[in-house]
Amino acid sequence: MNYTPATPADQARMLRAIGLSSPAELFDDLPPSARRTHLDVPRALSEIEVTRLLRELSESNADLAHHPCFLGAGSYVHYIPSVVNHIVGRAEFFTSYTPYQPEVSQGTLQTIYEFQSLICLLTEMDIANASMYDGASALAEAAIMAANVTDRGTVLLASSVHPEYRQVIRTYVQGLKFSLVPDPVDQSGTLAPEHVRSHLNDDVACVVVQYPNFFGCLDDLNALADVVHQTGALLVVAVNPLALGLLTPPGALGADVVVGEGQPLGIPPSYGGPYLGLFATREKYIRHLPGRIVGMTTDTRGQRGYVLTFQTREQHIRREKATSNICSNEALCALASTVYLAYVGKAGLRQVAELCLRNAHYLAEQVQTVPGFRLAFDGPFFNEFVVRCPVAPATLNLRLRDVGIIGGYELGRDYPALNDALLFCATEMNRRADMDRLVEVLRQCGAQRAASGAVETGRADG
Amino acid sequence: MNYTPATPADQARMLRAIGLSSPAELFDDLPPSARRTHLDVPRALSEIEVTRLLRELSESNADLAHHPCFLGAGSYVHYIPSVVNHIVGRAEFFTSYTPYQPEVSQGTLQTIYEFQSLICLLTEMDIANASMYDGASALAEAAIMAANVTDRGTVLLASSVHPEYRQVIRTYVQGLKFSLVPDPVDQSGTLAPEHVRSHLNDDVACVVVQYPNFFGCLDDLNALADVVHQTGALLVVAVNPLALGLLTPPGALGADVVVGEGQPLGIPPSYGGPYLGLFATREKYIRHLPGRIVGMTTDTRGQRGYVLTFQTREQHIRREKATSNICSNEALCALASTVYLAYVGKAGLRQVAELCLRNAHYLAEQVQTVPGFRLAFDGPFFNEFVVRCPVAPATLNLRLRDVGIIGGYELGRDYPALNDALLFCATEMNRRADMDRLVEVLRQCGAQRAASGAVETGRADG
Amino acid sequence: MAEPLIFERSSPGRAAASLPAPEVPVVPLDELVPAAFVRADLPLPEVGELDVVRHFTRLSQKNVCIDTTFYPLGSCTMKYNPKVNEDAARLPGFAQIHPYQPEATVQGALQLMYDLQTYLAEIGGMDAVTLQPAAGAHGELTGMLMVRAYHDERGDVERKRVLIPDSAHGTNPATATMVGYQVQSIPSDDRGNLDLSALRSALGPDVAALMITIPSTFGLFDERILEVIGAIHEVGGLVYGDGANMNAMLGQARFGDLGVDVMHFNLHKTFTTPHGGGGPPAGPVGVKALLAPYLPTPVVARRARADGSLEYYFDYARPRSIGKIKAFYGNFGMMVRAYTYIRSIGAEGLEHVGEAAVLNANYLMERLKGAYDLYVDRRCKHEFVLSGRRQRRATGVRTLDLAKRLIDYGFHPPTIYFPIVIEEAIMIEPTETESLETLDEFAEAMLAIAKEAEENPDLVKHAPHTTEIGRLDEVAAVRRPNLRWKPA
Amino acid sequence: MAEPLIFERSSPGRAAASLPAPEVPVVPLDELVPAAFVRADLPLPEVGELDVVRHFTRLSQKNVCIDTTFYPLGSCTMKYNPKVNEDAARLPGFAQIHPYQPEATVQGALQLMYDLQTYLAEIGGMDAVTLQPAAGAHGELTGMLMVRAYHDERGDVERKRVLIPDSAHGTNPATATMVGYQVQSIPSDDRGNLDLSALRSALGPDVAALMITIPSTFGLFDERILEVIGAIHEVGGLVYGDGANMNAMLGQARFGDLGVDVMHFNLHKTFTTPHGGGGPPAGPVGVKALLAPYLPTPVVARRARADGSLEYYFDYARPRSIGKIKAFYGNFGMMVRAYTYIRSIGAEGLEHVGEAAVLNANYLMERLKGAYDLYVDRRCKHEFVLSGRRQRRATGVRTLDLAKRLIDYGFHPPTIYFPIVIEEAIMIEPTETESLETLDEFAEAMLAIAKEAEENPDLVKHAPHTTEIGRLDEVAAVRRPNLRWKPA
Ligand SMILES: Cc1ncc(COP(=O)(O)O)c(C=O)c1O
Ligand SMILES: Cc1ncc(COP(=O)(O)O)c(C=O)c1O
Repeated sequence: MNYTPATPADQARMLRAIGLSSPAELFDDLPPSARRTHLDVPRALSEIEVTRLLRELSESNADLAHHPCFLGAGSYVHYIPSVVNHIVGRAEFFTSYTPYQPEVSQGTLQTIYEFQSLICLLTEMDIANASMYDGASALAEAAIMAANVTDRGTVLLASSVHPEYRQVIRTYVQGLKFSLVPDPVDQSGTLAPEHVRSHLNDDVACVVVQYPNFFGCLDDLNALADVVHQTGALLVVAVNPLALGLLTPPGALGADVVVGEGQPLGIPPSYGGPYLGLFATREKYIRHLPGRIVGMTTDTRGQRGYVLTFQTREQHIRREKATSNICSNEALCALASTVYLAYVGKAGLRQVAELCLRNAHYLAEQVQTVPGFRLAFDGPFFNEFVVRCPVAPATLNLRLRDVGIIGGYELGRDYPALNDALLFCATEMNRRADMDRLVEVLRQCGAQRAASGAVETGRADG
Repeated sequence: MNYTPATPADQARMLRAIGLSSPAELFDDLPPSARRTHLDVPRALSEIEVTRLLRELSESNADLAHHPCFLGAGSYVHYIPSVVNHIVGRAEFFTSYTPYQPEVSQGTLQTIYEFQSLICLLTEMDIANASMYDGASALAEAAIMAANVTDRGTVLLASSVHPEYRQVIRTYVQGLKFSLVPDPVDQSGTLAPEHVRSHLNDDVACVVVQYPNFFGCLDDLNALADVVHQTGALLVVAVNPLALGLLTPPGALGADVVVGEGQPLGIPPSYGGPYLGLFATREKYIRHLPGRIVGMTTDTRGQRGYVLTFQTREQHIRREKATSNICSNEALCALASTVYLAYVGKAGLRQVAELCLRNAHYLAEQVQTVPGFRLAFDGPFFNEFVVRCPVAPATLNLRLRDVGIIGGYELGRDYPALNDALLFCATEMNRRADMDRLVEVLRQCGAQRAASGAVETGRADG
Repeated sequence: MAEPLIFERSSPGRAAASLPAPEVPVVPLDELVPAAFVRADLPLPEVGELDVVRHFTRLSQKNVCIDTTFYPLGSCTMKYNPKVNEDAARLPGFAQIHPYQPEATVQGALQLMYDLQTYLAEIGGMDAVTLQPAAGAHGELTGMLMVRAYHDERGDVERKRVLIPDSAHGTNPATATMVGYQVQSIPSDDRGNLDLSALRSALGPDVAALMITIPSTFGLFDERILEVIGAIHEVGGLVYGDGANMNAMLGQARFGDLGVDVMHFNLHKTFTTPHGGGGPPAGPVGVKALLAPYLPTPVVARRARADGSLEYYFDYARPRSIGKIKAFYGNFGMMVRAYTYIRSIGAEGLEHVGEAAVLNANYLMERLKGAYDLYVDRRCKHEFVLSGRRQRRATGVRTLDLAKRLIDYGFHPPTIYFPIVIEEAIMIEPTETESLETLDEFAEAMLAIAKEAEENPDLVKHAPHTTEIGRLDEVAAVRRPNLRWKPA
Repeated sequence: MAEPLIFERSSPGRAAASLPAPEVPVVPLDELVPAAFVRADLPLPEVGELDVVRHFTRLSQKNVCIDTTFYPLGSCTMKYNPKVNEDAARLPGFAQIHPYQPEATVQGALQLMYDLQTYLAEIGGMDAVTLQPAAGAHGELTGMLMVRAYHDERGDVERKRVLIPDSAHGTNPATATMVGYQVQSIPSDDRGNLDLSALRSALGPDVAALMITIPSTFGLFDERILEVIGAIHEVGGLVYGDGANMNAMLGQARFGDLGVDVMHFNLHKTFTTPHGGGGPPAGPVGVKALLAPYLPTPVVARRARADGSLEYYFDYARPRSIGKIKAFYGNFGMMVRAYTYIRSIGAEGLEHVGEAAVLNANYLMERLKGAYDLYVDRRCKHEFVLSGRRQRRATGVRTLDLAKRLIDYGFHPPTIYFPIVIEEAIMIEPTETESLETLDEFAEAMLAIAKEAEENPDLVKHAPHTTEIGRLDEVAAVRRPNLRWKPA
């Protein structure tokens, strides 16, 4: 294909206008020794060919429309109302850029204002920005913000925070001076406030937890906030915003910064991206908020309008004094979430969240009926839960794959002590019949192992 | 799902405003004996469920993205540039209606004006309308128009016109007094002008041919026009507009009315509809042209603008004096074709047509290398051709299906004398490898038959 | 901004499309087809991909549409077109199947058609349905051809007249004429019902049928519908029910139960398939058993396989059929959308549509009937017809002016000057998918315009003021027709 | 028309979504989760489906975009975003796959990523590529963390300074700071090159790196680039190449061949992934072999299976890696689009992009340089920077005013007031996907505005005149911040 409209005649006319005889002269200022006009990539394809190629590549993946999936762990399979894609697919939204010129960008600006409002309502926080790259990088920026706000250097990071998020924080702050203190999780799957207290000191800028946490469990944020605030640290909470359709929002429980992964709100799994970093905090921290912010104001005729505001915080103007370098963000994903939240609305988000909760609890209950399988934690959970298995998790997942099911997340990857455990997730998209099939496979595997008496690599349960 | 936004409170407010106490009172004027408030159709589904249902239904069909297809016969598998669907999917186009109010419908009006222009350019006719339902109904309306223009009662219909088109003409005119004279086709697959001459008389309003005809062959329109015009009849030609990317347009060969099926121009096969009836003719017949017409004019400020025009021809105003009852037409399909033609353009349409021609001729040549298979006609053809087979066509198609190929059209359905024949089609979408696979299957079937000596239902060739 | 024609954007040698090279051996073209058959020139536009995208995207923005604007076009049922319908119709298993594929490879499509036939029959109270007609008018043609076939087959060949109310849509008389009948127009009485005595005096053994729209294009339900239909049946005539306005009847009464013998459905009205700037529509026809033999071929049927499972197929064995009315099987893409709609809102949704649509219409009528004359002041159904004659007489403001002024208020105008028997008609159909808030906003605009018509008639007479394009010279469009672009 | 907030469209009890009933046994909620965890209220909007569609469709029309409008925003490469890319990214096999699915079930995705890594490495002249960074700035962070890891690992811990030209984009200094470096700004000379003597005097053993944008944000290619890079390397520093402007270089010279050690690509600029009103972007990073060990984990690798076929997998065994910079593997959806673009236009297309983009820019510069001051009058690359100082001094018309006036002419304004070192900067990047006709129309508008600024400055100062919304009070937006809707 070819997206360059200039014909040879056009090219000649332009060259003539600028007094050149060949396009090569346009590059006279390049060092000849470094010129290289040939690129070793495949030749151009026609639209028919490229479409066929991409279809074939895509069809060599097992897509989740055709494979029941019990993976969560930071990326969720939820229903995306048709309306969301129709709106997001409007060229006016996807082929425009950052609304630097508000008079011709009110569409984007108003939707961002609505997005900020929705995130505040969902989290019960005061202010929110226009988005971050994803949940992990939002959490890293929150930790940096907490360090700046408190002028302290230690981040207390719960081990029940998503392992990849913890890695990202580590990467982000390796250039800075503060350090991370991992904190173990107890039998309830949550963080004991007393335990947190024992780690707090004058240098702790913030305590970082996830809600629901990586194991699906629900920490007592209120109790944690009390403890954390006693030493002047901030409570930073990474949320699954969809869960907030049902759960008490962290803003009502004492959180100072709420970040999260917006993907469950109308964004497809897309093999891990693009997703949507949420970032909300208290009004007093407005000048510490990273990223873009849209505000409502009035125009010369007194009409309501929207603009990018507080731009003096940003790297455009502050340059080396900026605390974050984020520039382009996830605006279109924020739009998707805005449309999603408007569409499902008050009643719908609650319904979706309840369906997730109910399906996950049904599955958990059924799994526990299989001899040898038991839940690792006894605290309340939302739509994910950890199962200790009498058969190696990898083996179970292979067996599930044989019947077309994408199984759970193998926790041994990140938690050696949980190398016999799978993290299962259920959402409104999981059919009861598929859950029953999954349980049936576990039952067969369990029975086979019992029969053979074979020792699997997974830890046998007591 | 539910698309009715009134809440119980809204309903109560509205009822109060009109002085009613229950919605049932709105229907007091209906005869109680005929009231029936229950409908025996399935219960409502949520979006998740309805989407799943439709996906499952659709996946129980063998789609042509995954099955090489050698069917043509009035519906063609062509590439549709991505741009076409993006434009046609714009709500401003698909959720508006007939542009009765030009000030808020210039988008639709200008695209129809462009469509009319493109059809005139493609066919080399003077004027075109905004569309008919499909090729078949356009042809029927053309026959009626010819009868009105000439005030004659006989239509001479070539047997090489699509059998379904011929049936539709018959249905359309059964209420009127004119009659149809089928005309046989000779060994070249085309209509002999002398033969036509022998059927002409003072009551013949028009001669109707297809170009390329149903067998894929190319009639000598020029010679036919000469003969037809001698008795004052009109030459009506049904075209495959995509073929006109390569072929001499009927307007240059003496056609008086050119109709056609616009489906090859950017419209998916969709199991036979919606398609796009094309209708073009000479300027002098403007008041006989059925359907909507858009004209360019100026507004009060002297600006160029577009309006529906010559509406006095239409049933809105002429009522029982109208010669056609068409009201809604295929506007969105006309838009698709407009975008398609703009996109492929001068060079592209020619290229597509050439690829069709080349692929079809390659396939024809290969098929003829298989013992026992031969072309039924010896005249020039575009991208379809008739093959006489030594094995029953239905058997061949079944064998092709076994390897995932959708075979040719079984001509015995319509032409008993061709009950050993298949009509094959190739377009730019057929891969050489698939054509070779098809030929290989024919070869195997032919060989098996030769080996077994079995008598098939198909006529054995000489 | 004015958008040039795509032809005016053309530049020699520019191209958007790229096609693959032939995979087959390339032989000289004239070995494949004689040179006389090859055209010398193909004067199509030469533009780049961005040119195409920008041109049509800009043009699109020159339309208002349901998705941006309340669009109360009477008799057109401009209700919301669900997005999920569009997704369904674009699935490759529906969009990418060929009409002549073996039936075994398209069982999903056939099942969908079969079920849709069944649902429509139930909704219309009919015994059988054909999905083949492409539009409402096409359905009328199909239905009236069946009426004719029925009479003819019975040797009842003297039936020449079709009775049609004066309020009928123009397609009704045009259809009757196409089928070879004489049209006799029947006036309405002052309650908007068919004038029963006029009807009775028109009756006779040569009446082939009555074509009647239910509710009528006045938006009214004929209070003596059973008598009317009974009278036609008494003289051996059949009753054709134009179902364009059927939205009002959903969940209230079925055409079949009222005595209608043959009817059409407008999938693009009642069943939410999009209007597409003028189409594609779809106009399935339902019939009572007496007309079923005449249905176009094929119809979709179902049978049990040896293993008990169901198999769907086309039944072509219909010797008394009127034949085909369209190539293939109808506007399948529209069937997918209508099917999706019916399954989405289900029985409980369909049963509620009529009530909600009629309530919206009556509420709006109530709000407007003080400021505008009402054609007949009684309970309306899906729509109501106002008259602008008061404004016309008072200050010379015509209905056309009122309509144009509505554009300035951000609304698509209602249908105007139809039904033609009503002076300065303004036909308003809000549909059930519009909210009370929208109805109120529209009512406020209509009331404000009524006031403007009194106090500042010129403002209204020169509307619209907010559009890029002003009123267009339609006379010049006919006098000096410019119906296509021509190369220089 | 003004569009209310979605919250203002809310009506109690209204709902768009419909969810299925639970298939599992329904037990009381508090048996599943303690009541304390359940929120009392969820103050989200309550609107119908048509409300949602109409609201956002109307809002969309308040944007201009590439698909409607020439959008010459300098440094943003607002080129055409091919539709076929969008189709590819939406295929279920790409959009509907989970990042933790077994690798065997996503070989197509992995192959695409592997090939994209390879193509980008070739295009950048780099040895290895990570696709993980989500944006240009994120790529900078990734790259500079690798620079730091490299120096640290060598025990070279005294390197504290990063040199950055004064013309650099703000993300460069912000990034260096985030990584813990001190930023030293280096001025430019009067040909728009880096001031070589200033650079030399800033050199020293504590220089960690130079971050340099190629071509620069002046739209100029540094005429002594090899000397500049050589000088950094001589003191043991590394060179970070900001590839945001790389469009100009395609088919001309590769960053790696110029000596750059680490660079980022902006898929949303050079590789046509859409800008989405601000994102999502994607900023893959390429490195020379010396930095490859530090790439984020995982990278996509390939190996032969026993049967000789290829298998793609994630390589996590990277002990010297800086770690992860983002959850999962990067903005995969953007990778699909960029891959589609690269395969679509292929080698011959990519090789031509730079030339076409640079020719367009030079042509436009030539047309405008009489009417506006040009920052440096020499051959530009993908863009050029004008200054509105002449207009400012003559009649007080500021660059902001010129930009707003362009809106009235139907164009999106260029980037303004950047680079910040240029007074009243107007930074124009036409890209290669715009036609000569469009460039000419834009040039005419710019020339007309220059004239207006002289003859009728007030007209320009109060622009735009054709938009629904006038200039907005940005001061009030900060003084009385209203950053969200609050329930009454
Ligand atoms: C009452 C009535 N009957 C018939 C028709 C014709 O339907 P179609 O436009 O689908 O042919 C219409 C169209 O508006 C109508 O309103
Ligand atoms: C020169 C330059 N560098 C870096 C960036 C940052 O890229 P991103 O917005 O993708 O983070 C930009 C963005 O405009 C830029 O122009």
